[in-house]
Amino acid sequence: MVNKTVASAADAVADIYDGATILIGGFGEAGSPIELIHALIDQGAKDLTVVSNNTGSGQVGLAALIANRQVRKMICSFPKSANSVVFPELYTRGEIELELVPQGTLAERIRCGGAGIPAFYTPTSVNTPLAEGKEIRHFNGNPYVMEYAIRGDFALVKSLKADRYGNLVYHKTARNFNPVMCTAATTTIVQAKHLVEVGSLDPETVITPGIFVQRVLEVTHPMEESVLVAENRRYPWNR
Amino acid sequence: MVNKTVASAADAVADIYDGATILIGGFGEAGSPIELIHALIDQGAKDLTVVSNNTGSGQVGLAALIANRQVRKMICSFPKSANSVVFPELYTRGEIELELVPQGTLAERIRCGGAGIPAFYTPTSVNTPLAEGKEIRHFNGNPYVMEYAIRGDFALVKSLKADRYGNLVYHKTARNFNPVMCTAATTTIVQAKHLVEVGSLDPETVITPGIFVQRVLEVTHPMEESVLVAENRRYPWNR
Amino acid sequence: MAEVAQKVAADIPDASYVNLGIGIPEMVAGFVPEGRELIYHTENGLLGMGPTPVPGHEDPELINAGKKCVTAIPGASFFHHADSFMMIRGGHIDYCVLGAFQVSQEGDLANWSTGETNAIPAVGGAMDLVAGVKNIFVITQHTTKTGEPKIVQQCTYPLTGKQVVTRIYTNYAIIDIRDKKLYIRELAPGIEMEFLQQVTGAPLHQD
Amino acid sequence: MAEVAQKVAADIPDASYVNLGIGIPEMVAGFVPEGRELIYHTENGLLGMGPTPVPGHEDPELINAGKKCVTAIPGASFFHHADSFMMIRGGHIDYCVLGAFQVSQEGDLANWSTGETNAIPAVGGAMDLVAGVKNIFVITQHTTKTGEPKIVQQCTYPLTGKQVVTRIYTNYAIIDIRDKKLYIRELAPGIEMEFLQQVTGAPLHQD
Repeated sequence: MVNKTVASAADAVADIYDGATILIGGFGEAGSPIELIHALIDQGAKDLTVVSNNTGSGQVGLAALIANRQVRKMICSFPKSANSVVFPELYTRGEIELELVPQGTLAERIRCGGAGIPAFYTPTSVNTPLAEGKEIRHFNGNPYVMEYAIRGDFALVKSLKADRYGNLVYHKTARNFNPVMCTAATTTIVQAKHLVEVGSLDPETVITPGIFVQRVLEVTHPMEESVLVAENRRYPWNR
Repeated sequence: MVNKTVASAADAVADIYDGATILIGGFGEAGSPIELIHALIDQGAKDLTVVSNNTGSGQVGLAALIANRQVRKMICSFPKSANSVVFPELYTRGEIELELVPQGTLAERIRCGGAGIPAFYTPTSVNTPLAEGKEIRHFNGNPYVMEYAIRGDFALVKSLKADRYGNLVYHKTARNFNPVMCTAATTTIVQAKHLVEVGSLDPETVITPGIFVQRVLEVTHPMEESVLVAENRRYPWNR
Repeated sequence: MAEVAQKVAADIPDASYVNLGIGIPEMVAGFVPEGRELIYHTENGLLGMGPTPVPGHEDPELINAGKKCVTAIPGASFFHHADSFMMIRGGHIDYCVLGAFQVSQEGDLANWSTGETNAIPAVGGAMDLVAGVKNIFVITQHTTKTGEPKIVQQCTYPLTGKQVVTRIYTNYAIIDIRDKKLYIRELAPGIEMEFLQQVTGAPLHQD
Repeated sequence: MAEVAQKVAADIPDASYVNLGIGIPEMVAGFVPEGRELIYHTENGLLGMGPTPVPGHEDPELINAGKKCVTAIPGASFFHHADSFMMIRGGHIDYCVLGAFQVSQEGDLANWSTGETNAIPAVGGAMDLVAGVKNIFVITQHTTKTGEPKIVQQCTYPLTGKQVVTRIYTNYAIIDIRDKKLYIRELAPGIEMEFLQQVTGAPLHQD
């Protein structure tokens, strides 16, 4: 029987190992799997490479994972935002690596990781510093940069609903990077607001087919990052 | 105001020109835009390159377009099937060109055409005759073939529902190549079984956002290719 | 070939994602052992393919890769062709069972073209499947209708993929392919080793 | 800059697909001329972005690229990031309005990094937008806060894209870029040609 549900956030992330590459969904707080990230902080794996569009806000979620010094390198398009303090501070001190990738290139590199495509050509970043050192090739007279696929050992993803097969649907712009990240990790771990019966999701409207998902955890009342940041909370709570 | 609806099939295909490349949706009869194809037969554009997974059945739809000698070249993965007679006959006589493409490579080449990606690498067809003459490149020690994007001047597509913005949803496995073809043509022409009011499609379940569609024609009672083939029908009907 | 299809089904682990080729491979779906749940993928855009519909309930827009009418199980999903082949090429499908014209001792597969001059070449999704699916099983008659070996030292027909097949199920035996060699895994009832070697075009080994 | 944003809005044809950059460009949405329908794309996965929600009806998971709460119009659609950037990179978006640090006379744009050693580099979707959108408009103050020209012969800041900007809207003028030259399209009220040249770092032309 296919049953991908797990009992706790701790179980869901238990086997994440030092040095792993982790894809973390979300665009700002929308779609960010904050409970899974906090479980990873409790779990303690370090020397991680994290692929995520941003670097988190305040002292919770992804920012707290970075603050806990578990992340060796960030691969992202926009590492700073209104309330991001942790990453900028470490980066300025040279204590964390950054690979800056244009947002669309980041999305496509991850999709290619899931699609078995090792590399592709894109017009994005041609003639800019972000193309330096990369192969440039002309097609129909125009220059393109070759970019490589990104794969993760694990993906941490947030969805609205999930069934035990791992079929997922999302909520509005919380979809963002989550579906492509599901496809590109060896082990995709999902926190869903609602665990629903198999058959209750319309097959026409499933966004992530279960084949791309390995574990599903129900988190009925996920925390809101912006609320925690406004309240100046910090994870781990007892620090 | 955004209004992509057109009044007739003849209007929908009126500007298709000799020598155009046309992407035609469908996998067998499922999702094949038969009324638009018949309108293209009436319209008469010739010397066409047609990109479609198959070559049609019997003497209707895509097979009739080929029988009418409007197609110079087919790009497809599976040009023969139980009831295909037209293409095999012309091909055997050397009167139509064929570019045979593995099905997944065909789908990805079209997607890249829509995504602004001129070329990509795939493991599919390595060490087979279909990779002959193509660039082979190794990534992580494994060989891959470079494949180029495919774009169409026009796409002919079938959907279940459409609104005046061009937002589309499909019916079961009639979805197949249609959504990727929508993205990869300069002018995408859709026949929809139901033209619905803007706002009646749930934004979470739209499969093809309207940005990929230029024209929408309502065809409330599309013909079924298999029924026509069983009845030995032939298009044009009066031939 | 029903018994052979049953053998294949018995070897596919619970909770696997499976793609079945057109023809004999389709029979495998009829023999899933009690208590096991397999999820069938069909490359034309359906995960969770169910059995043949009850007569009168066919939908010509709910078909499999062989263009036969099928059903969708609860928990199924529909998707477009590029997403479908992400599943295949991206290594997400666990098992694919395919037919064959020829299989070489190294696991090369030829199943799309006999290379005849006047034949219409047609490849479909076969090359994508062998390039991307984790385990490629072949189910085939051991010999051609005229008695020629289909398991050979080197394929003479155009290849679908090189070193891709890991196991062959025939009416005479189950044969594993490891380190570019054929290993007998099981003989069908009444089949002798010596006979099997006679009808096989490459050396057979035993562990 | 409200009047300038209004000028931009007036120049975008009916039924266009439009992406607005973060900051001043967002103001353009407030000035769509009566009878025109523009469809706004936000790269984090929404086509058909509507106005700011009524207070109390914000959804932190319905946001724009600037991570501000927005709404979705009837006829909107949600999609994932790879599909969103297909729209951008694939040439499906008609107009993009961006801010700028510098624009060169050849249409080079610098708007993501000042190149300072200790700054945190952040690029977001800017490079994808300039590479893929059909028409790139810039809206910006004509000079920096310290009075330095932002329209220059050559950008000194790291580029976002080369020869991508086709028109610049500033508080002093509207300038077209054609054949690697700057052409004055319109002067703001009270702005003289001579003054404009003084605050512009590259030669201005008139048709």
